[in-house]
Amino acid sequence: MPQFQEKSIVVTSERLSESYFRLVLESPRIAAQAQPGQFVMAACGSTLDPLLRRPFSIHRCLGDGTLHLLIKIVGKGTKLLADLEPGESCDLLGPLGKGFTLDPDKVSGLVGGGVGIAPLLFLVEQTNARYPQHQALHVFLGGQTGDDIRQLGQEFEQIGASVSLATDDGSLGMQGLVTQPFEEALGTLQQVFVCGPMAMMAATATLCQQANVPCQVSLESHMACGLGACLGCTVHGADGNYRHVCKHGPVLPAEEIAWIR
Amino acid sequence: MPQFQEKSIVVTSERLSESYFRLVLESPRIAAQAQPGQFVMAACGSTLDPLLRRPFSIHRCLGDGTLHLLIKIVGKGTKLLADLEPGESCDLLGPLGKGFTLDPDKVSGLVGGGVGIAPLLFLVEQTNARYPQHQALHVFLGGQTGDDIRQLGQEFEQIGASVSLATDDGSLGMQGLVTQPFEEALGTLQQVFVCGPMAMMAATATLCQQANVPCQVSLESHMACGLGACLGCTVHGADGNYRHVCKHGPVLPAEEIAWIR
Amino acid sequence: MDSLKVAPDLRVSIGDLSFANPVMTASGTFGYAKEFNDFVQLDRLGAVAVKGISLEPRAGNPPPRVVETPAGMLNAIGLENVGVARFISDKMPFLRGCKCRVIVNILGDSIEEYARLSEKLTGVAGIDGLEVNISCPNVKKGGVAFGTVPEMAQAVTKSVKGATDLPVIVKLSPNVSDIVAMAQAVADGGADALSLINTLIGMAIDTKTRTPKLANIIGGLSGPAVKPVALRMVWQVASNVSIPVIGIGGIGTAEDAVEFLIAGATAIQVGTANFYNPGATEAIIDGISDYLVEQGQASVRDIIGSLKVGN
Amino acid sequence: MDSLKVAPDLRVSIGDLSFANPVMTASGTFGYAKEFNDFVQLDRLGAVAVKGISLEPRAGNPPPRVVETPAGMLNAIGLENVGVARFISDKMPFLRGCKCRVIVNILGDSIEEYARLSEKLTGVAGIDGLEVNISCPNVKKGGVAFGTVPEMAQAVTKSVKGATDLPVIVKLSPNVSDIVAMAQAVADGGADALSLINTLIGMAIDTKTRTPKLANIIGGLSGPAVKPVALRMVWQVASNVSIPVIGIGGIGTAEDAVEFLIAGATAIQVGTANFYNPGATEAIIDGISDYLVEQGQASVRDIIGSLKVGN
Ligand SMILES: Cc1cc2nc3c(=O)[nH]c(=O)nc-3n(C[C@H](O)[C@H](O)[C@H](O)COP(=O)(O)OP(=O)(O)OC[C@H]3O[C@@H](n4cnc5c(N)ncnc54)[C@H](O)[C@@H]3O)c2cc1C
Ligand SMILES: Cc1cc2nc3c(=O)[nH]c(=O)nc-3n(C[C@H](O)[C@H](O)[C@H](O)COP(=O)(O)OP(=O)(O)OC[C@H]3O[C@@H](n4cnc5c(N)ncnc54)[C@H](O)[C@@H]3O)c2cc1C
Ligand SMILES: Cc1cc2nc3c(=O)[nH]c(=O)nc-3n(C[C@H](O)[C@H](O)[C@H](O)COP(=O)(O)O)c2cc1C
Ligand SMILES: Cc1cc2nc3c(=O)[nH]c(=O)nc-3n(C[C@H](O)[C@H](O)[C@H](O)COP(=O)(O)O)c2cc1C
Ligand code: FES
Ligand code: FES
Repeated sequence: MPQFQEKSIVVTSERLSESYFRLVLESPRIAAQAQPGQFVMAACGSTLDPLLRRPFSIHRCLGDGTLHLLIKIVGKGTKLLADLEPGESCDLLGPLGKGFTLDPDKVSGLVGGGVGIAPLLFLVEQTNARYPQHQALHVFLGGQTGDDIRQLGQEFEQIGASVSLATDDGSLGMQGLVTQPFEEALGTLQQVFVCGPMAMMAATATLCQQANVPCQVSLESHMACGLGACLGCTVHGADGNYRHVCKHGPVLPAEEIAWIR
Repeated sequence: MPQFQEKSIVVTSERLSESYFRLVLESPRIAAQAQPGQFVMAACGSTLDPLLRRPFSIHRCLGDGTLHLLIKIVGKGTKLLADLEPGESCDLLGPLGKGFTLDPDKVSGLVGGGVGIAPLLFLVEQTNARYPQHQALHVFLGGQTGDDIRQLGQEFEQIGASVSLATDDGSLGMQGLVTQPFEEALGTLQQVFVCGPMAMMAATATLCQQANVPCQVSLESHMACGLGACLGCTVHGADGNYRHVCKHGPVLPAEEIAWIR
Repeated sequence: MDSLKVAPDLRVSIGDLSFANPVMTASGTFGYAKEFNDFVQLDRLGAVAVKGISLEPRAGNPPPRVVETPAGMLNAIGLENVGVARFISDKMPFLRGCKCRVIVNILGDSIEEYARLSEKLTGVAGIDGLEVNISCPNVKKGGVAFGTVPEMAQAVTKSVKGATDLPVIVKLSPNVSDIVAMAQAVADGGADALSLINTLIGMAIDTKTRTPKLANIIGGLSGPAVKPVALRMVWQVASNVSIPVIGIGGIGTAEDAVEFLIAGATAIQVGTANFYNPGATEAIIDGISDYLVEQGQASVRDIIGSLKVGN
Repeated sequence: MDSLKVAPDLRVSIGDLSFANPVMTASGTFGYAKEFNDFVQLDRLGAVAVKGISLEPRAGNPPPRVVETPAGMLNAIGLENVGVARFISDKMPFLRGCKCRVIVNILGDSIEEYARLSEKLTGVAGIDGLEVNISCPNVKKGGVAFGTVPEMAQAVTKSVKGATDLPVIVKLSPNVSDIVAMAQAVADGGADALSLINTLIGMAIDTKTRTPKLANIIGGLSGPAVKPVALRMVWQVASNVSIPVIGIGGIGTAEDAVEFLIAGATAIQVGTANFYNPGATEAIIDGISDYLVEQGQASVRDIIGSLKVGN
């Protein structure tokens, strides 16, 4: 699969909540190749601090040459990206890594926590487009507060997914962890796709393993290159060998990962 | 004289030519103390690269709490300042250093080259305000091309100075060095104030020395602190001792400087 | 633990010398303190380490003396200073009026010079300690820096200790293969504390003119760029040598300072950050306090050397 | 001089080995080249230095392995690699197809291991030279890095030279008091060239958890932050040791590269910049060409070592 370094022009930047925003970038070459679960490495700012690119899942690709990112402001790189205005540019590398593999003949559960929701919208939209028959998509979204996930929840509903919400503060959906509604529904699911904080992914993976339902997780790791060159992005594999998140992942079968160490 | 660290809000940013722009900043505490020839140290960007502040002469102080800077884009710091938009802020230290000392009873010649013109407008405006009787201000401005100095020339004329212009490419005023029209007028001048490239200041200082006319120059030097603490900003003095531009200057009597080494 | 109601205790001490808090200014980056009087409440600082002083005044190097580098700067000031006599007569009166501790950084060309300088400063009211800069060339030994040869560094330490009853802090150069060996030699020489790091030696070239950007060709690298190296050396020395360590190198925020304290530094010095943010020291004092409250720690002494390694 | 009509000559050579231009990739930052095939025309590069290879495969360190620092990064990859056998069978076929020179970076735990590795790589089609990474701990000598003791570095050099007829480049560690002494020892050991610098040792701490940010505690600092130190060492070595020097450390632009060439480097390697700008190497090749045209120089060889010092 070809990869590109593309100077991408910001089309819109939409603030969803205090710390979440959505960047839409004109990035035709990357967008044309992108698969759900893949990511880009984005250059932040134009100086040598911050130095490294930041990895972001591809959030949406509507076929119009644009690429959408859903970003949470956590540090200096994401802060600089939040300051980008339409017409300004951002240098992207992508599409990188291996994405989700969805079997259209099975009932799917998608579990997203916080900004881990990002790649799931792309997965649903692409599945709808490719397999109109595959309506069986259940989406479970968790967030700290309602503001973070309200609009995203609506968007999933608009494209036909059934949505369960949970927030830490109970301001939207049920109060508590998203793994609760997920666990209740797990009996009806035949394949599960997860992206979110490590603890949430570990819990979801364990539930799936117990229920013998295949589960794919999208991992995070500190990355320098995103290209398989620096060997920086390792995680512990269940077999004792390391996996490189940027090359073997970011999406990996849950059973390949050593969840507890 | 008190000095301040002041987070200053950009009021306007006006592009004068391809590489010249003028920043107007809301900086009431610094502006209230500023004297012509003094400078500020401006923080550029919000990250650790570029690291150091950049020195800029105070270009104008109209008594309304604003401070004007005339800046030429030459590297990464000035580039970041050029990107500032109204409402954004810039951290300034000032007012710093020692400014010009003008005797209102003498005929003054002001010689500015390129962005060295910056402090001269402040000098003329303050002189006009303090000593309405002192109309004898002759201004000599040099630039690479007409675009760089056209508007500035007009502004000096509007406030009653007689203006001679020279450009490298002859696109405005006479073609050649500003020291030419200055030399022709030198016989009528009793005190001279100069700011511009080293070679221009050296030439002007030599002419003044030969004509026995007192001359003050505003020097440049690479600075880390602007406060007299790092001892980085030395220039060679005529007496063999170093001068620190930020503390002993930036304005110094021309005869204190070792022009040729 | 709940957040504490009382302000955390920031006091630290080096031997018998106590400090209101662990935040000091680094020599050469804060002038003689007066330069920062409008930007910092000097009384709040743990200590001020003044610009390095020699027996005789020094003019320093020709310009250019400073150049910016990525997240750092190079300087080749050449140890310009007013000399010990004028330091005592012109600079000490102001410093004596400050509530903060005053540490005098000293430098010399020979072991004897360090000793004579220490004698002259001993007994001067308001001076709380000496910081010995050994990153200087030993002119009698072909210009090899005292700070790169353990035996030479130890000899300087002994001679200063013999000449003063003030606490003696020896400031180490990072341009060495084995910082722990240097630190141990100096500790064995009787030093009361160590400060590290001084600058890394670096260089920059103007490609247009093909000349060095510094008139002195090489200079000292400082600022955030060097922080990882400084932190590593502080951790190595604090873990292996028994006298207190003052951490220096690229500290610009409270988080930076806390990293050094956790690594084992008893106090820290802020250098280059004073240039780009003259209010840095006060912000760091407040930020350390906030950190302790967040972490539910009553005293800064509880976090010193608290790095958890291994599992 | 008028701007030249013909493209400048970028060719350089190290001993008998010629390179199309002085721009190489640094070991460990370019994978086995294939990873960058979509971003760089590999055929245009002067050389590729591949990730360090050992006799047996190595798994490397646990995560986290990388952390960003101001204008730099720390890595503690722990020399993860596929081992020499799989390198030859899996990675060389692609590399052999590239027009650029291929330099194999090697590492070992003992002098014997370096020799055996060199033997195995000698005669493999497509390999143009060996680069010996001596920043590794000598397990037989209590883990002291080969690269910090001149005698040990010389011994490694001799043993590699005795085991191969390939050009041998020895890569120096910057974590030493006297880089010229290290370089001279290696040159006396028969090295054909030197490359420098490898990473500076650094550290970073997570203040929330009070743990090191790298699982390995310490790691190697690279990137623009270290450029001034690298340039200084390259200048010192190139001015004092007679074999060719390859400059490495923080090079990200053509201007950076030219600084190293002026300081005396015959060629340069681009490391960390490949991560933040995968197209860096090609941009540097073009930029050096533009610089030569601007300066009216017909050949890159005319600017090597052209630094003007003194007046
Ligand atoms: C494959 C992948 C996909 C991701 N997708 C998204 C997404 O769609 N939306 C989103 O908001 N975030 C996503 N992240 C996390 C995002 O990369 C980090 O939040 C971001 O790098 C933080 O940068 P910063 O400069 O703001 O924070 P800082 O804390 O200042 O970053 C410092 C360094 O740590 C690294 N870092 C910090 N947090 C993380 C993290 N959680 N994961 C990996 N590296 C980190 C940074 O890349 C940088 O090198 C993803 C991470 C990975 C690995
Ligand atoms: C007292 C004083 C007053 C000045 N007034 C003005 C003014 O009113 N308008 C204006 O446009 N410029 C003025 N300058 C020059 C201005 O400071 C530099 O152009 C600016 O620092 C360049 O920064 P940069 O990051 O864009 O360039 P870079 O070349 O990237 O800067 C790199 C480093 O070199 C220093 N530097 C570069 N050029 C100069 C220079 N000419 N003088 C001093 N340091 C330099 C920078 O401060 C920085 O530390 C003044 C300089 C001094 C000393
Ligand atoms: C301009 C400048 C001058 C310095 N002068 C001295 C000095 O006189 N004596 C000394 O021991 N250290 C001197 N230093 C070193 C600093 O005290 C400090 O050790 C070093 O800069 C690293 O800290 P930093 O990164 O916070 O600046 C100087 C540093 C700078 C930048
Ligand atoms: C992630 C990473 C891995 C590295 N691996 C090796 C290696 O295997 N062998 C080696 O000799 N140097 C290795 N290096 C050092 C680089 O080749 C180079 O010497 C150093 O990073 C300085 O150059 P830079 O600042 O351009 O990155 C590695 C550097 C990095 C950042
Ligand atoms: S991020 Fe560099 S190998 Fe994965
Ligand atoms: S700029 Fe620091 S002393 Fe003048």
